[in-house]
Amino acid sequence: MTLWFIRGLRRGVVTTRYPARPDASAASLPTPPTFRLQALTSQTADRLAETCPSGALRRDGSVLVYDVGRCTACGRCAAAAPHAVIRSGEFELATTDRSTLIKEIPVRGEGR
Amino acid sequence: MTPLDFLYAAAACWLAAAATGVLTARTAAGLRACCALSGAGGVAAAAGGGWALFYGNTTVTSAGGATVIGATLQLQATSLAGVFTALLGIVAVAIALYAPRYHSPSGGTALYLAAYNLALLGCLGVLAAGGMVTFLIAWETMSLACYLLILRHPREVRAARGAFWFLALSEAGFLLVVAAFVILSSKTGFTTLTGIAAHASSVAGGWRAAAYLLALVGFGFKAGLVPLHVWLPEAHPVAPADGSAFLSGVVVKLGVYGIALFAFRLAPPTGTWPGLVTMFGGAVTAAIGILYAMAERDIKRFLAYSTIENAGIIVTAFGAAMIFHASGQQALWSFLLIAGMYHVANHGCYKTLLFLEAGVTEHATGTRDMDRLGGLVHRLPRSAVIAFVGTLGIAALPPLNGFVSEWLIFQGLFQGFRTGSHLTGILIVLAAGTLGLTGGLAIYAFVRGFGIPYLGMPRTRPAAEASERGQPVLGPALLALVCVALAVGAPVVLYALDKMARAVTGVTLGPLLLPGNLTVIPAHADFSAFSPTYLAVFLVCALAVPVLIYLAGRPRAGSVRAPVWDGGIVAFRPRMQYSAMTFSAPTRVTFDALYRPSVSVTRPSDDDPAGRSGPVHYEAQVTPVFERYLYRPLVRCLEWLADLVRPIQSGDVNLYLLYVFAVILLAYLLGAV
Amino acid sequence: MTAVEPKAVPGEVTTFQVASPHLEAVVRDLATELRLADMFAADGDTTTLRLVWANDTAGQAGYVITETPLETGVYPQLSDIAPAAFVEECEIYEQFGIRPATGKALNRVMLPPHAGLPPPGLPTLGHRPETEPEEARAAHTVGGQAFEFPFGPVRQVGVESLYYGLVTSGEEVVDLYLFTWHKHRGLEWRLQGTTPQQALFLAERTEGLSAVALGWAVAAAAEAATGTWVPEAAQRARAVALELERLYNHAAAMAALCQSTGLTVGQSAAEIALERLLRLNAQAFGHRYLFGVVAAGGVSRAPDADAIRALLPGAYGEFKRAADALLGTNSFLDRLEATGVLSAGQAKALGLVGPVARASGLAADARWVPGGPYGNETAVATGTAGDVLARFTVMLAEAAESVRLIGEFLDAGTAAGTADLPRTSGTGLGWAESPRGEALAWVELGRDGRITRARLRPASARNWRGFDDACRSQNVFTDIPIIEASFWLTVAGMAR
Amino acid sequence: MTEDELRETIARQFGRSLHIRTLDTGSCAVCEQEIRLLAAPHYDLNRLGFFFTPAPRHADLLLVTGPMIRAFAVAARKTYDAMPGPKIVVAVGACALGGVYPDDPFTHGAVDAVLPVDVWIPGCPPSPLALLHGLGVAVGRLAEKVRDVPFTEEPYPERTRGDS
Repeated sequence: MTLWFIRGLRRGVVTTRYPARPDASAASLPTPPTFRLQALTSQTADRLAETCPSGALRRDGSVLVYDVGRCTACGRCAAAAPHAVIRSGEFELATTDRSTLIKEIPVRGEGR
Repeated sequence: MTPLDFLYAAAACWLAAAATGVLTARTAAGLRACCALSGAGGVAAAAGGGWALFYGNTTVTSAGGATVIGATLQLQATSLAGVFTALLGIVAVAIALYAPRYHSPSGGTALYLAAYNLALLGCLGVLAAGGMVTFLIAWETMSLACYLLILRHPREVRAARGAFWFLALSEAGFLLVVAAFVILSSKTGFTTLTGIAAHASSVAGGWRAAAYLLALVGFGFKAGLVPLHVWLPEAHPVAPADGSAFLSGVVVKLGVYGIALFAFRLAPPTGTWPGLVTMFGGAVTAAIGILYAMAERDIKRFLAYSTIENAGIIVTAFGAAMIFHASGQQALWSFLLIAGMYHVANHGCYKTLLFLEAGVTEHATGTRDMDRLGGLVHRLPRSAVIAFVGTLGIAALPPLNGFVSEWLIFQGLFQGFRTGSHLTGILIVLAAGTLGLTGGLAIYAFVRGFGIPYLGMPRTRPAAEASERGQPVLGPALLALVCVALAVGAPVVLYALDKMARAVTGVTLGPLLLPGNLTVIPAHADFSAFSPTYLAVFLVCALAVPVLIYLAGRPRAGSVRAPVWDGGIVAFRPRMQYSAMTFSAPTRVTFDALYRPSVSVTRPSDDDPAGRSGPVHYEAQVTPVFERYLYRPLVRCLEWLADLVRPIQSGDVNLYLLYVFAVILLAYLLGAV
Repeated sequence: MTAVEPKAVPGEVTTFQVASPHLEAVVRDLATELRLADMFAADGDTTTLRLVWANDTAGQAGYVITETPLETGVYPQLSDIAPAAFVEECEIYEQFGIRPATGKALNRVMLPPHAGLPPPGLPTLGHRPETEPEEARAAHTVGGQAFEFPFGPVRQVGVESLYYGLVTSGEEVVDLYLFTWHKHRGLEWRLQGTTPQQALFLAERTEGLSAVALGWAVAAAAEAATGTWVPEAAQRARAVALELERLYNHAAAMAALCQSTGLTVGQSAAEIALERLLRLNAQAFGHRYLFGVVAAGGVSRAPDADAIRALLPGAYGEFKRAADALLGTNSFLDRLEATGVLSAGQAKALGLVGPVARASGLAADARWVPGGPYGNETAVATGTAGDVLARFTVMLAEAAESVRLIGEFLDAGTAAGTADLPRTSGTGLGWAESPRGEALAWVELGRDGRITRARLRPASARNWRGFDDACRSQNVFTDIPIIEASFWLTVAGMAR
Repeated sequence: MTEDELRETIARQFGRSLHIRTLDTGSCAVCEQEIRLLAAPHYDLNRLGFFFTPAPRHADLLLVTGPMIRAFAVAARKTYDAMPGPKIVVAVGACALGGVYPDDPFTHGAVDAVLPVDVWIPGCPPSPLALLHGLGVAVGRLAEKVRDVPFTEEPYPERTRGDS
């Protein structure tokens, strides 16, 4: 056991300072997509909604209803429409109100 | 009037009850009449015993005689026997209250009740015997009546087997007892107990020791000392519940009485070693008794083994008392006699109670197997409360009576250092250690003995459908009351026992036992003290504290009742409860060498490697070590001897006439010499 | 008709038709040489029973599939010949309502007992009967002097839901049975009608801790069904992901072993290694658990080779130091040695795979099948004792081999890229060696290129059946958590 | 009670030390792995006053993963009922939030269908950092961010919203 103790001392502290300070490892985490409004045409929106395997994207008239809660950050939307979808980098998504996870993204060329 | 008059009355009642039993117990009214007579006898015996106990300033409180069929019966009421007589009376009353509801009127019941009342009479005769012949006749009457009592269902193989074990070991013991009496009476020239006691000091030490050892072994058969105990677990389960209660509550105690009679009154042996032998015999008996009890599933066998344990505890106390006597510690001699006798009374009450409740359980559910019971506290609430009192008593938990007497015994044993010899002192404390182990295991065993049948979920349908309607309550309830009285009234009991001890040992403890204030001290003021009465009152009051805390701390907003956390399974099933055997598995593993269990498992995976699930069955049988390795060779040896003498039984009448002639000739020749 | 004797061809999947009257004889014959890797049914005009056999011999590894149309709706009790078939017999009953001919009782694998039988509206793959005959299920009764210790389904913190019925006499393990239906999600049913690329989403989430292996198996099955050739650089990228998956799983198993033996310091050391490996995964492939790496026809992402080269030595060094320290801690090794022993015979009979089988001396590894990115020189560690310690040392050796392989693949070059799957019908078998052992997938594609029947067989679905035997070898039930950690299975993989 | 008061109550009652019970309602075992790592040296949630407890009786917070298999709903409800109030239910991961499995004969599709969820933590799986943030949000120690994240590269064009 002494050996383990010495090993532990030599190993030092690895614990993150999060949430007091940001953690660098968050940069490589998969995160939900962010949409480029300029590129989000109705065709693109429909393709995205069809691509999404978790039903997080749904076209509802002039808006693309985006349920962040359902999103698995799988990246298929970004692969399907790289021009319209980019990485958001947001991982602190917890909420006490489910409805705040549902975003309505306006679709270009609709509702005019 | 004398105490003996009460005993005459009791004898008359029981004789009448036996006759009534034979004649009328085929009807309900007759059954009740018989039990009423039997109960009246019990009241008389309890009164007579109690009187003899309280006013026993001298050894013989009252004596008398009667001539029956040409033989003179010598009778006396002594305070030593008074304890047992009072116990006999109480047990008889409890059983008389219990039996009318337990038994159904029939021819078998009639014979059974006759045998039972004769057995009561025999016990009374043993306790009231003033002479050796009277004693032996009564002893034999008791044994034969008990044999018949065990044979309530003679067609059952197990009943015949149990009864035969009882009879065979009884007779073996009887021979030794006869030998012990013959030695004493031939060396003193007296046949009355008083005469033998008065002149015992003239008998050589060797003869006294021989007589004592013969008596110890002879009565040990009845008292259930290991390895002479084998009849108890065989006979108790097959007898009716009240019969088993009587066997454990009284008959086993008469064995203890016999040992006490020889050890303290008739011819106390000299030297330390008889005491050491007795003490270790008792300690080993206690430990082995409780260990075997742990391995039993049958409630009555379990209780029978527990009886062996308690007899062991009493005999340990007596043995230690003898050692103290031999080392000149007269106060402790007397003290341990008192403690042992206290335990006699206690065990007689709660063990009778537990056997009677075992009978209730068996009648209500049709089984005595703990692993087929469970949840009876909801189905048989009154019985459960009564059995709980008895369980607290027998587990020696305060504030019940078992705790008082075991505390006294331990206090006596812990003063082993006063013997003056280091070796003896250490040995006594060693015995105390064994009793400590026994006590711990006894708590464990009775948590199991109460918890498995009464708590949890019913394991079988009969257990789930048990009903208390029509089951006897009064008898066990009376015993529960006596148990509480023996605990709370400890100072009174000890006052009476002190008088008894003074009559036997000549030592008055007085303030060295009861310094006043309802406090008890163990023969020496500088050792320890406690008050059973205050303890009982305090514990009951202490119960109020958590209740008050609960009431005070109860949330005003109201609390939520949630079911037991079960890991989220669909539903608890009875198969998910500890069973009697799994509960005692740690003991079984620890004392593997003693139990030598043989395990048999059937499970689907044994012959099907695919992993199909299905019913699992697991059995672990404890090897009956004494039966197998001690008695079986003995029986074989006897059979071999019987084979040897078989040729003389030819069936030829002429040859038999020749035998008769030869015997007569031999008798004449011996007479001439 | 068995015109040809079924034989395994190295690196290939050979399919044979076996008429149902001959099935028993063929199984008897094949069971002596090959390992029964899977068994499942599929609906067509008639229900077809397929048995997947694996040849584990190094250099000749390959698969044989026997197809048996069940016109009569019954099939012989194959578990009597090959015990490995038993769990699948139960599954086929619960999916298709077909019972083996002998009518022996079956275990409950997927269907919950308390939701009504059959649960209203529960979709099935075939034609499950409306009511279950009573003799179809064996009663769980415990008799004599034992009792069932109910454990679960809600168990310790941070572990999956699983019910153990632990039959014990107080100390020893008399018997043990598992209920996994609490987690059954009907995945094979869900995969029907999806495209292979869509199917990967659920396949990865069948058993998240072997997402790469299952994804690879499903993708390979679809590729085989359509005859698609995957670029070698993409294959190597898959292999890098697979070896990274093996590394972090073995680190997690080491942490779990330490936790089960109460060695908290060891657990912390293993978890430091685990977390560094997971971060390496995120850096290399963008996901801590490597979800979404495998795509139908290739890989969606190429590994960040520089990140792996930079970070792997440090992370693996952490792993190695923890492992070395554990191998020098006697109090830890004492708990492992002679615990949860599985003999080679048991492992073979039950068709176990992965480190569990290898620790018992059965050298079986799906990486040995020729044709993939793995060369012939892939070292496969085996043990002989079959106890927890043997499984632990096998895992350590595999981790070292994984590091070597990753370096090799990176040197050979990896690249993202997918080949398009043509929309044709067909069937195919896919496999990959997950950290727990061989993962298999079989798909049948319709004419529109969508899946009409998918069979998922993660390694967990195989190895749980050896868990009971390993536990029964034990005298004390406190060893069960240690055995569970050394198997390092998931309930999700079993209850898919 | 307004939401602010509720937050205050939670902060008062749970602000210092909180015991967590986890519940797997059909996850793929990855969320479980991430939850286990919360106690590992890199994240060490004990430093924040959170502790895991195996007994729901001692738990203040239920961390639920998985899509709530129907066959498991009884166990989930039992676990919730076994917890003393006040209690917080946290749904963890995309499955628990309805992302992977629909409401069908096998699964309820989301934890809300059976248990009253108080906090939702998206992610597949939510990384330990996300879980720490979620626990902080659950006890009112950390601010919710997602409310103000538009998930669009540029802010919403006002006219589009007004037009529709």
